[in-house]
This record gives sequence, C-alpha cells and structure tokens, in this order.
Amino acid sequence: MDARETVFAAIRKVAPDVDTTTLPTDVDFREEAELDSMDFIGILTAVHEATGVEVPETDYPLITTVDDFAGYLTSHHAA
Amino acid sequence: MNTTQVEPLLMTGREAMRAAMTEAMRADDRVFLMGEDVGRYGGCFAVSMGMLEEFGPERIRDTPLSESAFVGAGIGAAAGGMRPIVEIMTVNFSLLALDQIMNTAASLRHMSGGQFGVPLVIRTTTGGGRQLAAQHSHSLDGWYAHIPGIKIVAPGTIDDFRWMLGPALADPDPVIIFENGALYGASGEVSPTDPGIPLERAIVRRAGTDISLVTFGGTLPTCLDAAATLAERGIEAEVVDLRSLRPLDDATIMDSVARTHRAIVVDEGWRSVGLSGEISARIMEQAFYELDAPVGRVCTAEVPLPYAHQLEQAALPSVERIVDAAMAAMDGTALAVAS
Amino acid sequence: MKHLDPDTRRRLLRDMVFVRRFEERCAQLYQQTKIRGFLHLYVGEEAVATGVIRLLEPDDALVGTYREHGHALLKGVPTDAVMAEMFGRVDGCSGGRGGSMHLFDAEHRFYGGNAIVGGGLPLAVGLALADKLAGRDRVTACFFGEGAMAEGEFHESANLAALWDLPVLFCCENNRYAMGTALDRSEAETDLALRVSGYGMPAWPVDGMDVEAVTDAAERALASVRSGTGPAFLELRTYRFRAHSMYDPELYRDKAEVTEWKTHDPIHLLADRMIADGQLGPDDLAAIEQEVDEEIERSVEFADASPEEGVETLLRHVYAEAPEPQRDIEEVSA
Amino acid sequence: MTTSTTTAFAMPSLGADMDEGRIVEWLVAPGDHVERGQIVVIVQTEKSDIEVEVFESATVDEILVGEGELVPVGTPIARMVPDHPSAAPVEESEPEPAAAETAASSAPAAPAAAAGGPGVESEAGHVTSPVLRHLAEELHVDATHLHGSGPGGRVVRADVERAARPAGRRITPRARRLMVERNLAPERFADRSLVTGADVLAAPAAAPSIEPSASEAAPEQRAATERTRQESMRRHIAELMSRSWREIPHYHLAQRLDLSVALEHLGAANERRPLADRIVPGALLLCAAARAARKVPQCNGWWHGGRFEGSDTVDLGLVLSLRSGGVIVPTIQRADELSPAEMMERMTELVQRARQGRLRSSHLGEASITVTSLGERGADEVIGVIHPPQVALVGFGAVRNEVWPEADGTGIVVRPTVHATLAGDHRATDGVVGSRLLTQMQSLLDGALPDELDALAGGT
Repeated sequence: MDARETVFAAIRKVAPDVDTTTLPTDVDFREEAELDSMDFIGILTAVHEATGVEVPETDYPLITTVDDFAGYLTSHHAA
Repeated sequence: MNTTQVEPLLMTGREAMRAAMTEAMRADDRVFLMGEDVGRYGGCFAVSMGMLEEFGPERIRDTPLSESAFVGAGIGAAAGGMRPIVEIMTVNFSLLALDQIMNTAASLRHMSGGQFGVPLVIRTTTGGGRQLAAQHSHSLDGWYAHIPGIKIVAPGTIDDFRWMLGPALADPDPVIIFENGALYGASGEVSPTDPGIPLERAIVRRAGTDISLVTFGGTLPTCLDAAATLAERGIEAEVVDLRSLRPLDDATIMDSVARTHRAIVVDEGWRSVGLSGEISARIMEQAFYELDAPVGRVCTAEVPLPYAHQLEQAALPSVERIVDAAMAAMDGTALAVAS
Repeated sequence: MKHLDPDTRRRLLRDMVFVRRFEERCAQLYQQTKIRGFLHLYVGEEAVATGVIRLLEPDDALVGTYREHGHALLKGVPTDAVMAEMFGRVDGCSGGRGGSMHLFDAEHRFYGGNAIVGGGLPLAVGLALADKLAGRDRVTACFFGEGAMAEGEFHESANLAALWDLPVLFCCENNRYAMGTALDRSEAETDLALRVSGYGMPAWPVDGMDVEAVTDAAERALASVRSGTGPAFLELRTYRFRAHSMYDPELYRDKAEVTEWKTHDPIHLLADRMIADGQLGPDDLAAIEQEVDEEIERSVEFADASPEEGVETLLRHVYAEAPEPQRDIEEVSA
Repeated sequence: MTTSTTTAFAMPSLGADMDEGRIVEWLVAPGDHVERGQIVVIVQTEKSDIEVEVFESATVDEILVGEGELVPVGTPIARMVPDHPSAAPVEESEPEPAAAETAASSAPAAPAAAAGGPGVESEAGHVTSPVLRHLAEELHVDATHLHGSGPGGRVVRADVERAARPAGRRITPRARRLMVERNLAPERFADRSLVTGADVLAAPAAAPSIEPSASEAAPEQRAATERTRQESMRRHIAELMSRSWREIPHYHLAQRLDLSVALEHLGAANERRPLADRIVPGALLLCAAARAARKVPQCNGWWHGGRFEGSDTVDLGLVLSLRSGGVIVPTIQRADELSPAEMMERMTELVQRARQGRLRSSHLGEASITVTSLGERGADEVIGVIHPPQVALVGFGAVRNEVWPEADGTGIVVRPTVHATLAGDHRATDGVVGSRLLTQMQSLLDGALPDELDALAGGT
C-alpha cells in the first residue's frame, strides 16, 4: 500500500473526522488537523502495526509533513 | 357629539365605569342599576353620580340594606329577561349575598339542565390600603373565582374600567367585576372606541426576559413600579395583567414563564388557600420544565387589616416586597420565600 | 265560603289523588333504590298546591322548594319528565342534573325546586321585578315552608316586594314542623299572617286541608296581586302525613297527632262532601285511583327506559358557551 | 293455597346512606291479608326503627327473614300474593346492590341513545370527547390514529399532549441542580427524553448509559442526537461557567516551569519502552499537579454552604476537548498515587472512551481539583475558570523552548518550558497558598518524577 496512504489511514483511524483527501501533504499535519500528542502516538502506533516501523521520539522532527512521513517510511521500511 | 377623537381620553376609574354604565343603559332598556345608595346619594364611591337624573328611579334603584334580597332579585330579574347591574357596595358586604350568588346564580343553569341562565353583572369594590380597617378592606376575589358557573374579572387599568362592562353585560352567565377602590380616583388613558378585547384574555403590560410578575387589579400598578426598580438593577421583569380570574388565561401565563423561567404571583388576598396558590399550582403543572426557581408569592400578610397606616402598608403587597421576592428568585438561592 | 261546581270539584279531586298516588309510588321506588338522594313527599298537603296552582295563568311563574313534585305536576310539567328526573335520566325535566329537589321547566315557567330554605324567595322577587319593569301583567307565585319565615331572606324579600309593589304571591305552607322543629319552638309570633301584615301587604290564614277554602282565598289574593297594589301572603295551615324525608324517626311529634290530622285528609274531605252532594258515586274514587295509577306506571316505565347521560358531557351547562377546560376531569370523562 | 303469582317483598332502602337493615318485629304472619299502606314490619336502621308499609293489598304467603336478622337492602324478606296481580305489574325486584354502587339498573338494557349511554366502548385510538377533539385540533395533532393509553384503549388528554410535544428533552429543575452539584454533563443522559433528579443521582452508580448506540441509529438520527448533545453540552458549560464567574471570587497566579530535567529523563525512558507504552509530557504534568494538590490540601476540595470542605483523596478532573467540539471533564481518581506510566495508561483510556462516549461511572465522579491543558499546539498560557463547587483549577499552556538565565546569572540558555497557572477561590485560599502549589510542581518535575522515570527505564 502506498506509504502516503498508510499515513492517511493512520490519521483517519485516530481522528475519523479529519478529511484526509483534502489534507495538504506539505504542511505540518499535526497543526493542520489539530492532532495533540495523544493523537500523534495513536498514529505512530497505527503506522507501526501497518508497516512495522517504530518512529523514535528523536525522529519526530523528520516526519512533520505527510510527504516527509511517507518518505521516512519507505526508507525505513525497505531497510 | 363631536367627531370621534383619535387620541385617548384621560379619565378616572369612576368616570370610566360611569361612562360604561351610561352607554349601556342608553343602548339597551333591559339594563338597569340596583344597589345601596346608587341613586339619590350618587353611589358610595360616586360611580353612579348623576345617573338618577338621566334615567330616573325605575332604572337607578336604591335598595334597602338587604344584600341577599336585592342580589337575589337581580338574579331573578336576569332570569326573567332583564340585564341588571347590581352594585354591592363593597366585597365585604357581599358575604351576605354569597348564598344567592353560589346556590342560585352559579348553579341555576346546571341544575335546570341548561333551561335557565342568569345574564347578570355584579359590580363591587375591593381591596385595602385606605385605613378602613379589618371589616372594610377585604380582597376575596379568590373565594368567588373558586365557583364554577360564574365569571370573575378585575380591571387594573382605567381602560379596562371603561371597556370591561360591555362584554360582561353581553355574557349570558353571571359576571362579577371586582373594582379596587384605589383605582376609582386614579386617572389613566382610555381609548375612545371599544378595543374589543375578550373578557378572559390576560395582557402583558410590560415585556421582560428575566422574571414574570403575575398580578391583577389594584396590585398591577405596584408591580409596574417594582418592575421599574428591578430594571435599575439590570433585571427585566415582565408584568402579566390577568384581567380575568375565572377563567384564568393559562396560555398567556405559561408563555410568559416559558420566556422568563421565573415567576412571582402578586395577590392582595391572603396567601393561605388563595388565588396565588392556584396560579402557582397551574404554573407547576403546565410549565414545570421551564422553571429555574420556585414560583414566589407576594400576598397580604395573614392578619385582619389593621387601621394604623404603617401597619396596613406593611401588611399589603409593596414594591419592596415584590423586588425582594424577585431578587431571591433571580439568584437561584430562592428558598420558600415566606414574604 | 262559596262551594265550587261539580266539574271543578271533580278536577280538584283527581288532581289531589294524582299527586297523592305519585308521591306514594315515589316512596316505593325509593325503597327499591330507583330513586336516590333525598326525597320529600307532599302527602297530606295536596289541597294547598291544587287550590292555588289551578288559578294561575300558564304565563305566571312558580318558584318552589324541595317538596315540589306536586307543584311541578300541577303547573303542567309532564309526569314522564318528573319521574325521569327522579331516576336521574337524560329525559328528566332537568336533564337528570337536578333530581327530586331541583325540578325545572322553562316552558311552564316552573323556576324550580330549591334545596336552600328561603333560597327561592329573592328569586321570585326578582322575576316579579322583571315583569314590572317590562310592563308584563303576570304573577310570580312563591311557595315556602313556615321554616323559611325564620330566615333573613324572608324578611328582606317580603320588605322589598312590598316596598316596590311587586306582583308576588307568597304562599307559606305551614305544616307546623320545620323538619324536626315545631313552629312554637321557632317563632316568637306563631300567627304568621299577623306577622307579615307588618310589611304592609294583605295576608290571610287559610285552612290548608280544605281545597275549596284554599281556592277561595287564592282567588282573593291573586286578584289583589294582579291589581298592581303589590304582593299578598297566604298562610296555608296544613300537615304532612309522612316523614320530613326518607326517612326520619318522627320523634318530634307523637303518633296520636298524626292520626288526628289524618281525619282531615284533604282528599276524603272533598270526596265526602261530593258524595253528600250526590256528585260522586261510592266506587268513583277507586276508579280515579286506578286510572291515575296506570298513568303513573307508564311514567315509571318511561323513566326506566330513559338513558343515563354519558360522562363525556359532564361539563355541559356550567356556562352557556363551551365548557371551560378542566384537566383532571377530562381524564375521567374522556 | 295455590301460589299463582307470588311477589317478593324486599328489604326496603330507608335512607340515602342505608345499605342493610335488621328485622325488629313482624306485625303480620303467613295467611294474613294486608291493606295498601298497612305497616307490616319494623326495621332497624343506624338512625332509628322505621315502620315499613306495603304499597299493594295482598296476602302474606311466607316470611323469608326472621326477626333479629340483618340483611342487605333488596334482599327478599317475605313473599306476597297480591290481590290484583295484573293491577300493578310489580316486577320481581332482584336484590339491588347497595344503593351507593347501583351500577346497571335492573331495567331492560337501555337503548343505545345518541347521548352515549353506558357501555358505549370507544375503539382504541378513537377520540370521543369533544373537549379532547378540540384540544387535538388546537395542538395540530391528527386525532384519528392516536394510541389511547386510557382504559379500554381510550385516548386521554395525556396522549394528545404527548403527541403534540416535540421530541425535545426535558430536564427537571431538581435534575439541573444535581447535575451542577455533581459536575455531571447533561449529555450523559442524551438517550432520555425526561431526566429527573433520580436519574442524576443514579448516574454514578449505574454504568453510564451514554452509549449513543451510534452504530444502529440511522445517520440522520445520529446527527440529530449529536446536535442535541452538542447543544445541551454547550448549555451546560455555559451555565456552569457563568455560575462560577458570578459566584466565585477568582484570583490568578502564573509561573514558568522548567521542563528540561523532566523531559530529558522522559526521552531516555521512552527510548527503552515500546511505542505503545511511550509517555507524553502531558502525563508528567498531570502527575505533578495531582501530587502538588496532595501537598497543598487547601486547594483540594469544595466550597459548600459558606465553608471549605477538604477531600481526603486527590481526584483530578481532566478537561478533555472532544474533536466533535465541546469539552468533557472525566475524573482520574487518586491521581496523586499514579506513576507517570499509570497516568499515561489512564489518559489513553480516558481519551479513547470519551471520544467514543463510553466513559465508566468511576470516570464521572466528583473531582476535587481540575486541570486544563491546551496541549502542545495551544496558547502559551491558559487562565481558567474554576469548576464549582471546587476551589482551584490548574492550567498548562503549550510546551515551548524559552530563554532562561544561566544558573549563575552570567548568560542565557534555551530550555523546554510550560506556563502553569492557578485559578483560586479567594473565599477558600489566598494567593500565598495557591503559589505554593505551583512551586511544588517545579520541585516534583526536577526530583521525584525523573527518578521514577529512571526506575521505569530499567523496567519492562
């Protein structure tokens, strides 16, 4: 499944009210979708279940936008 | 007679009622006035002053001091096809005629299976505040409003003094008009033509959003003053003038309570087993879920009205007591206010 | 006292027998629980109502008391309607709402029974006042017991009628007992006619057991009233043979007195006089009784067949127009 | 004697209130002839002894009830042979039930006259009473297919009024009071059309029944209940806050908290814990607030009837903003006894349940102090409004890097910082007490909590 779609699916799981089809992929999606730290951990958990990738706290700055997150996943997933 | 004036006339309560009786007697010769000293003396409160000269002793009939007989005679004359106006000098003396009012006037239509009606108007003076002491200061509206078969109205504005008599005379059933003595001398605006308001309709005299002051007759002016004082404290009180005590205009009362969610009933009668209790019960039954505070009641203290001025004023419903009751209801800590 | 012609006597006799048998049938119906509440019977006093009412014009008004079955029947209220009213049925003359003590009939200007002692007196005065003011020449006859003479309403009404010269015929049925209180234990002055003369109106005592004496006095009194000179008063001395109502132990009078008065039975007084004058055969009275019984029995059947009013119209006749809404009552009558 | 047609002579009713009578004395015997009006028996009633007469001449056939016997009115007491059987068709008078309950008369069934004689059953749903038909029109209710709740399916006034009443929700005045006092939000009762005081009192004990069973409800209905829930929640919050603002004399304090030590230990702990057990800074702050409240008991309790009432446990009200709008304030009980990990578990569970509307009753008990936090992305500082009847509210702004002076005051350094505020009820506490709570949090974040995080790091 396309990495970006994985991120969107994770967001929808935690915040069903967010319309991922119109969510810009090049902005801080936590800001855009008003996701707090609890939501964010929920998203990381969902992504981990879907892809097995576990993002450490230190890497949070690398996954600010959906595009970054997707890129991060493809690079780590492959490894 | 000149052309009909457009702007309202200024009249006193007695002038307004006199104009109403005069108009009725000129228009219908079935109408006549009967009561103690209504003729030569001109009426104990000078309401019928001058009418003897225009209509003569046959139709302006002074009676002996026999309340049961002349009220009973009024009932009989009405059953016999006339449209009498019987004046009982004050509500205090009406107790002597209560048997005729209850057991004949109110019951005749029902007992006779609908064959006989009693199209009679009884006018009487009510209320205290004029240092007439215990036997001349009663407010017994609630007693009469308890009786099915008669209608009870209480004019609180001079306009109602002028225009309530017409529909009362036209009513096929007995109507008792309780005129608060304090309003005879008060003056107010009267519309030149009949506004045609149904007898049993209550009227909101002052719109408001925070609390409803439900009252009638002599205490209407007191409530309007209280509303003005409350407005200075940022509380907008709505003043509902019942006008009719039987039947009660539940719809208007409940609409008001639905707007304000708080109500104070102001009644010059005594509190226990009184009209204010009936109105409070109806608000509880029909507007329970609108209430944010218990319905308050401001009534005359349960004492035979004393002669001394300061005692009498302390006993009667006053602006201060109404404002206090309203404030108590407003701040939500309203306990059963025994004002 | 002049005697009446045979035809009038026969009519008066039939009327008295009719009232007597009607009242006795009511007593039986009461025992069978067909008639309920209070029931006050006129047995023994028939001559009073028969003598006066026969002289009234159809357009005259009559105001009675709770002992008014005879007055209603004699004023023309149909027997069926009176009996149906006693049964509380829809076809009763008051629609089943009044019962024995509150018979009413607008068509015959019968302004009812009245269960308040003296309660009807001011009403009668008012009816007469209306007639006077409207210029109508008719009389209002008002019947009441001597007990009412102790009520303030009697004094006020008599005074007002006399003061304003109103066309009222006051008929006091003095049967000597106000329920259980004898006249001399109630009135300082027991000569009632004498007392009433103080109001400035003509007043006569009359032997209320002799229907011809009643007729004679009533003619004079009615002539006086119709002349416009004001009211008149008849003290009709009579006696009730049965209890005040159903039933009282009659401890207030002794049996001997009742038996003695029964020897003055108004029906037999007239019947014996007619037999003596050859106007009545030995079996005629029995024949009249049977004919009357059959009419009364038809009225019982009529009453029994008349339906009871449905509760959904309970609130009718309180006011002329629509009944005022009564929340809790509707639950019952819905 | 051939009994041609005998008739029964029944115990007569001798008064409006008489149900039964006792035979005192028979004055006649079988075979005697009696005349109309003749007294034949003495009967005793409550009032007195009454002489009873016969109304037809007849011959006594048989005495059925002896002297001294008490029998109900209507009971045959003798049999008679009337002189003229046909004269008066005296029908056999069956025993009448006591006068008072005379229901059906023994007469032939009354014809069903138009006036609606007895026994006219109205079919279910049909409105017979004119008064009710008039009311139905007035309230625009179609009276034809109303369900009748009255006897025999008869439509009664309440049925008409219920049909007319919008499906809106009714909360009794008493219920409103209890909700405010127990800090319960109205939408906890979203599924009820009538909420009484009893419902509110029952709420904590019973499992909260606020599952809107969203799944089964049709979408529009879900949206509708959602909308009414929103409205009532907004109304409740409005009522609560305006009452608080009107009644409680607030004072406010603010203090910057240095999180550098705490977050450093948190990061270390999270590194060695699986993703699912990762702890967010917010959990630390809640622990700090709860433990500080234990150390400053004057801020942990309620203001009732003019005086302070302390709580013996620290039950932390947590202001949670719902994604669908509005806030809900579940309670974390004994929050001061929770480790950061336990607090994180509680928060995760609470947020999940709150958002699905399945909070447990324990979550909705009475809080003793409340915390409101805008999360990482909120404003710098939130100055809150106390939830009556509590006496304190702690507010946390967003965690941000801010400039701090070096410890020795020579230079500056950037550290993760949060602005903590305290809203205090001046009736219960003074500023000096309130500020002690804030300073306690700083020492907890620099001392006890980091140590516990280290201990965790070693654990699972």
